[in-house]
Amino acid sequence: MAEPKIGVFICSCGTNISHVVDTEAVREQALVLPGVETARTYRYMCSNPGQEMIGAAVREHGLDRVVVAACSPRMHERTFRGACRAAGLNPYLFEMANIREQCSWVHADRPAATLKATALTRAAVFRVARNEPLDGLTAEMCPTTLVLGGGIAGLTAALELAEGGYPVVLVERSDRLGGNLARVDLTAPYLDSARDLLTERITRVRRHHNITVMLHSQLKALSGFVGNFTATVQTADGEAPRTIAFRLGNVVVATGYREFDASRITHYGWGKLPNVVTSFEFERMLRSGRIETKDGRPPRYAAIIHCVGSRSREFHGYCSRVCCMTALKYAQEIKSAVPDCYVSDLYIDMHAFGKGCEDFYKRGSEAKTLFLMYGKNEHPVIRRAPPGDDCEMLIEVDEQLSGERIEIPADLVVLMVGMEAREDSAEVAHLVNISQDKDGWFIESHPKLDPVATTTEGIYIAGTCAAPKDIPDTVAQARAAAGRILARIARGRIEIDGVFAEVHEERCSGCRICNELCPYSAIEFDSEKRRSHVIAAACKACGACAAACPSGAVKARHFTSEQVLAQVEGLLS
Amino acid sequence: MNARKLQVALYWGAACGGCDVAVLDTDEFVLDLAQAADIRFWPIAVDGKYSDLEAMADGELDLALFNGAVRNSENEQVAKLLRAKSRILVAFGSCAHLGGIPGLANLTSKDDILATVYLGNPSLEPGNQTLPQPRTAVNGGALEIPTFYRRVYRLSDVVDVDYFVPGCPPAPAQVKAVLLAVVGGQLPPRRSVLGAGERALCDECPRAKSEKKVKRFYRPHQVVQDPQRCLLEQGILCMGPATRSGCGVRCPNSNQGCRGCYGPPPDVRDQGARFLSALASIVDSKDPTEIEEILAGLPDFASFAYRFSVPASSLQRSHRP
Amino acid sequence: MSHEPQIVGFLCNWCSYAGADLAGTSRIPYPPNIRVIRVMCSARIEPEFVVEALARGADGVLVCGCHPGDCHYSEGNYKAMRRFPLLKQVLEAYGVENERVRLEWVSASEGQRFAEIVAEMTERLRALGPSRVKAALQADMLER
Amino acid sequence: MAVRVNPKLITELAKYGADDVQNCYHCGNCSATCPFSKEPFVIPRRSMRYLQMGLEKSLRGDLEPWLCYYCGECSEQCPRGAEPGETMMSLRRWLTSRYDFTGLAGLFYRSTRAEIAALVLVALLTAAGLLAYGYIWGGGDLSAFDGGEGRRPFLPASAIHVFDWALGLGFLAVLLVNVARMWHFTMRSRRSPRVSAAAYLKHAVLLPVHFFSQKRWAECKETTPWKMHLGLMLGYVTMLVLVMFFLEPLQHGPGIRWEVHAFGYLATAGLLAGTIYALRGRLRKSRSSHRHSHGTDWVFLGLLLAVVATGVVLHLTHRLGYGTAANVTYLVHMMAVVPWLARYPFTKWSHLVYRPLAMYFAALQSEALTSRVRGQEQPAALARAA
Repeated sequence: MAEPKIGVFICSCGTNISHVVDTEAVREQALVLPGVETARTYRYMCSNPGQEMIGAAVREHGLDRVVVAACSPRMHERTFRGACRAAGLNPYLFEMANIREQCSWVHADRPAATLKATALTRAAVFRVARNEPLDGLTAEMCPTTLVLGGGIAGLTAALELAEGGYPVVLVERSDRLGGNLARVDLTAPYLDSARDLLTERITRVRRHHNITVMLHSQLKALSGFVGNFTATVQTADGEAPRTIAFRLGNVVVATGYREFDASRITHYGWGKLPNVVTSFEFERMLRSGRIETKDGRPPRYAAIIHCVGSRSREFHGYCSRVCCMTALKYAQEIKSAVPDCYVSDLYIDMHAFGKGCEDFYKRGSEAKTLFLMYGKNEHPVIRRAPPGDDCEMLIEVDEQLSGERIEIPADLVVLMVGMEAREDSAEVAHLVNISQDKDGWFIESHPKLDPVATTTEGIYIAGTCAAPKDIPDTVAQARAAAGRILARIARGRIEIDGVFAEVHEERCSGCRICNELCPYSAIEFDSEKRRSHVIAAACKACGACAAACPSGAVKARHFTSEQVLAQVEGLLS
Repeated sequence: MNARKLQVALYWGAACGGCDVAVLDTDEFVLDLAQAADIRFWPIAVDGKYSDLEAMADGELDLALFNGAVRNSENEQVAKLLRAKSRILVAFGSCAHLGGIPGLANLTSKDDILATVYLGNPSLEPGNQTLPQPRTAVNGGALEIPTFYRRVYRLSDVVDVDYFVPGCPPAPAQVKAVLLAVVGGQLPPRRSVLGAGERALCDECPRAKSEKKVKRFYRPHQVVQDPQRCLLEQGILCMGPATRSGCGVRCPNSNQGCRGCYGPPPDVRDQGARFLSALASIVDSKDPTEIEEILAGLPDFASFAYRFSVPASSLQRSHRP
Repeated sequence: MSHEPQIVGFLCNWCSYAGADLAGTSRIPYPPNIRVIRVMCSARIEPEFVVEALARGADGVLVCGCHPGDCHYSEGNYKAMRRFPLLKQVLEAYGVENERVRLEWVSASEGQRFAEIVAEMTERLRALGPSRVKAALQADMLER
Repeated sequence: MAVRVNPKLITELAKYGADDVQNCYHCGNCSATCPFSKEPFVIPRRSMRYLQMGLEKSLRGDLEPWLCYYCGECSEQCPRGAEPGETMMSLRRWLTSRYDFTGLAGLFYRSTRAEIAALVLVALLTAAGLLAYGYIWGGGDLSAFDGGEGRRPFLPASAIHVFDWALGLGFLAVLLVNVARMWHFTMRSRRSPRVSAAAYLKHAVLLPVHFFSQKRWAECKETTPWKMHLGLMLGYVTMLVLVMFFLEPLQHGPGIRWEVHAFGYLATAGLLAGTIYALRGRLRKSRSSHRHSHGTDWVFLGLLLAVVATGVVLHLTHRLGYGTAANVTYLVHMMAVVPWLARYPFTKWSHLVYRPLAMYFAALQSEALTSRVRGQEQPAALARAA
C-alpha cells in the first residue's frame, strides 16, 4: 500500500476545547506523525468554512485520508463524513478524535489534557492510515408486509398499508379479529363504543383486496433480512391445518397484551368471592346492560380497586396506563345505572394524563365517588362481611390521605387488572429477532426518537406488545409503523450501510463457532463449501463474530483488528 | 540443478529431540538426503565441533534446520553461528517456531525453576545448596557451562529467521516437502510458514460440525465421546479452530483434542487469546455465576491455550515498533 | 511525583461511549489517565486487544458495555461477560495483576458512574504502581 | 382496628350546605393558605378528608371546624372548586347539631321551614303570654308604658324579668348540657391527648379572652369581617347585660338616662352596623364567605334585624311619650326577642359559646401533644449532650 496522505484538522470549538487543550501543540505533534501531510487548527470545524477548509486541503495536498480532532463522533461524524464525500473522498477514509466530550470538558489540567488530546489524535491518525474505502450494498424490497395480530393495532396498520396500495398478510392466532378491544364496552374518556370503533375496521379489512386475513394461524419461522424475508405460517383457517411459506419485505408486530391474572393476589379473593370481578368481567356486565351481584340484586355499595398487578414490587413495577380512566368510567356508569349505589374507588395515584382525562376525573368525583388512596406495595384485603351487616364484603386498607386504617362496605368489587406481556412474547421475539425488556415488552430501536422501529431492520412494533398503551397511542403507533414501511417500499431498493462483517473464505475453516453468535442470524453456513458467510443486509456490525472467529477469518469492516490495534499503538506510543 | 551438493546443518536447541527423530522418520528419504546433500553439522547424528562451524565462511551453508527453543547462552551462540553461516535458516518445529513446551517455563521464573530443581528437590542430599554457576574454579583451572537465561525465547527472538516449519514434531511428509522445496529452489517469500495449510485444522477435520453451544466442559476421560461429532460441541477441549492445519489432523483422528502445536492460523496474532475468545463465546449461559462455574471446568487454561506458544504470545514476544 | 498510570478504555458505542460523552456534556471531571477506543459493541472486543494494550505499556484496561439485558445488539455484552473471567485467569498466569483489567456496565445515562469508575481505577493503579509487562519484555529482549 | 367508612355521610352533609367536598383531591393548597393550619391542626384538609370518607366519629371529635373563621382564602385557592371554607361552615352547623342533645338543632338545619314554624309558634306564645299578663294581672292600660305619673305600667319591668330570667336560665341549662357533650366528643376522642385538670385551670383565661376578642380572627388576611363581627357581638352582649340587669333605668322615661342609654346607643350602633354589613354581604355575595347562604343564615340575620329595628322604634315611641304605641311595639319586639333567645342553644347562635370553647380545648390539646413529643425527644437530646 502506498504511503497514505493524511490531513489532520483540530477544532477549538470556540474555546470549548482550546481553553483546556493547547490545540497548537496538538497540531505540531500531529505534523510529525507518519503519513501526515498537513495539520490545521480552526475555530469551528463543523461550520461551513471549517468543512470547506477540509475540502480545500484535500484538493491542495491530494489528501486521501482525513482526521478531525473535535467533539464526539456521536455528534459530528455524519457531518465530516459528508464533508469528505463532498471533497471526493470515501467517507470511511475519515476518523475522529474525541477531544471535547472526553477531554477538554472533563479535564482541567492543561498539560495533561493536551497530552491526552495528542494521544487521541495520534491514535486516530494511526487508525485512519489503515482504514479502507467502503461502499454500501443495495437489495430489492418486497412490497408485501406481514402483520402479526388482529387487534386494533394490527387492523389499523394493515388498512394503512393496504390503502397505500401494497399487499398485506394479517396473521391472527385466535379465531376472530378485534383483540382485547373487542372485550370492551365503552371507551374512556369520551364514552364511545368499542364495537363501533372495531366493526367498521374489521369489515374494511375483510373486504380489502390487498389484505389476506389468516385466522387460527401463527408464524412458525422467519428467515432472511429486510425487504427479503420468508415467513412460514401454520394455519388452521378454513380446511385442514397446513403450513404455508411466502416472501415479504417488512413485519409489523402487533401481538398485544394479556391481562394480569387476578388470582395471583390471594387477598383479593378473586375466584373465591363471587362478587369480586375483573375489569373484563365487568365489561361483560356493562355490555349485557345489567350491573348486579351474582344473586341478581343491584349493588348498594360498589368498590373499584386500581393497579391490580401493576406498580407493585412483587408483580409489575410499571403502570398499565389505561386502568385509571377505565375505573372512572366504571364509577360513572355504575352511578348512572344504579343511582343510589355508593361507589368507592381505591387507587395508588390517579393517572389522568391523557387528552380530556382530567375533566373526566373531575366528573368522576362530582358523581360523588369516594376516592381512597392506598399505598404502593400494600394491598387492600377483601373479606366477607359478618352476617347481618348491610353489605356483602368489607375491604380493609390503610388510607394514605387520612392515615386511617379503614373498612369499606362493598357488594361488588371490580379489580382493574393490569396489562402484561403475552405468554408467547418470548417466542415471537425470538422468531422475528427483536429484544424484550425485563417485563417482556418488545424494545424499540430508540425509546424517544424511533419508537416503532426495532434493532432488526424491517421489523416494526405497534401497540401494547411494546408497552401498555391506550387506544389513541396504539393507533398512532400502528399508523406510524405503516408509514415507515410505505416510505421504505416507496424508495424501491434498500441501501445497506458499508459497515458490516464479512467472512474471508480463504481463511474460514468452517468450524461454525460464529454461527450461533449472531443476534440477527445474519451468518449462514454453506454446507456445500463448508464455509460460513455473512448476509450483509442482515448484519448490524456489532462485531461479535469477528472477535470470536478463532482463525481471524471474519472481518468487521471499519472495525478490523488492524484498525483497532493501530489505535492502541497510537494511544500508547 | 547444479552439481554442487546442498550444504546442510541441523541443530537441536532447547528441545526434546523429537524434531530430529522426525527427520529420521522420513525413512530412506534420509539416505536420498545424504545423496543430495552434505550434512556439515548435526550433533545428534554426525560428529562435529562448534569450532568446525565457526571455521566455516559466512553463507557457506545452504540450509540450517534449527529445532528447539533458545533457553541458554549456548543455544543463542549456536543460533547466531548458524544464522551467519547459512543462507537459509529454518525454525524447525514448535519450540523454535513458538517456544514450544519449554516455553511454558515463562509462566514461572528462573529463580523458581532453579529452586525447585536444585534446592527444594527431595532427592537432594540434605544441606546441599549448590546452584550451577556459569564459571566454576576447579583446582587452578575454570569450568564454564552455558548461562541459564531468565526466560525461553523463540528462535526468531534472537536471530533473523527465514522460514518456519511448525509442529511438535513436524510431520515426516512435511519434512520431505521442505527439503525438496529447498533443493528445488522453489521457496515462498521469506519469513513464511512452510509445509502447512492456510486455514485452521477444522478445515481438514472429518468430524461433523454444527452450531456450537457448550454448557459444560469435560476432560477426555469424563465423557464417552461421539467419534463422528466435533469435539468442542461435546465439551471436549480442542484447539483445532485456532490452530494451523497441516499435521493431518493427528490428534482428533485419535479421539484426542488438538493441542495447537502447529501454531496460529495465518491472520492470528495470539493463538491462546484467540482460542480463549472463541471458546468463551460459545459458553451457553447469561448468568455470571453460572458462567464462572462452567469456566471453572477449565483448570490451568493458560497452559492449555498457550501450550506451545507462551514466548510467542503478545505479552512475551518482542514487539518491533 | 507518583506514577501516572495509563489506562486504555474499550467502550461500546451505544451505552458506554455515550455515557462517557455524557460525563463530558455534564462536565463531570475525572482523571485524564484514560484514553478511550470506541467499538460498536463490547462483544467486538477481542482479548487480543486487551493483551496488546498491556504489552504496549498500558497499566490498565477498562472494558465497558451496556448493562446486561440492555445491549443494543440484544446479547453482545453477555459475550464480553463470558470472555472476561477466562481472560483474567490467563493474565494472572502471565503475572498481570487482576486489578489491571476491569469489565464494567455503563449505560448512556451513567456519566457520573463512568467518571467514578475511572477515578477509582486510576487510584487503584497508582497504588499498584507501573505494569511490569512492557519493561520486563524490553529488558529480556536486550540482555538475557 | 379499622374504622368503618360511611359513604352516605357526604350526602347527609349536603343538607348542611357542604355541596362540593368530593371535588377535593387533596393537593393541600387550602391548608397552605390557612393561617390557622399549624401543627397539630390541619385546616381545612383533614376535616375535608374525614367528611369525604364519612369517618363520623373522627369528625365528631374534630375541633378544627371551630378554629376556622371562614376568611374564604382556601376556597379562593382551591383548584377544584371544592369550597373548603363553606365545607368548614357546614361542618360547624353539623357539629352544632351533634352537640345538641335535643336534636332540635339538627331539625332546624335540615329544614328551614321547621325552624320558621318553631319561631312563629314561640312568637305567638310570647304575645299570648304577655297580653294575658298585661290584661289579667297587669294594669291592663295599654297607654301606660312605664311607671311614670304614678300609673301601673301595662308590662312592668319586674314582670319582664320573670320571663327573661326564666328563659335565660332554661336555655343556659340546655346549652350547658350541649357544652358537656362537646367536651366529651372532642376532649375524650380517640385522637385527643389526655389533659390534666391543672392545664384546664391554667388556660381557663382563654375562654373570656376569645369570647370577647375573637382575636385569632384578626390573623385572617382581611380584618373588616372581624371588626364588624366584633362590633355586632359586643353590642349584642352589652344589650343583653342592659336588659338583664338595668331594665328599670332603661325603661324609665321619657327623660334620657345617659349613664345607661349611652351604652344602649353604642350597642345598637354596633348591632345595626354588623347586621347590615352581613346582610349586604350575603345579598351581594361579595366575599366568598358570603357566597353560600344556608336558610338558617337568613333567618338568623332577619330575626336579628327585627330585634334591633323593633328595639329602636320602641325606644323612640317611648321617648316621644306615645304610651300605647310603645306598648304595642314592645309586644312585637318581644315576639322577636324571645324566639331569638329560644334559638340560643340550638343554632348558629351557640357558636358564641362553642368557638371560645374550641379555642380553649385546641390550646390544651396542642400543648399536651407538644409536651408529649418533647417527652419522646428527651433521650435523644441527652444522648447528643453526652
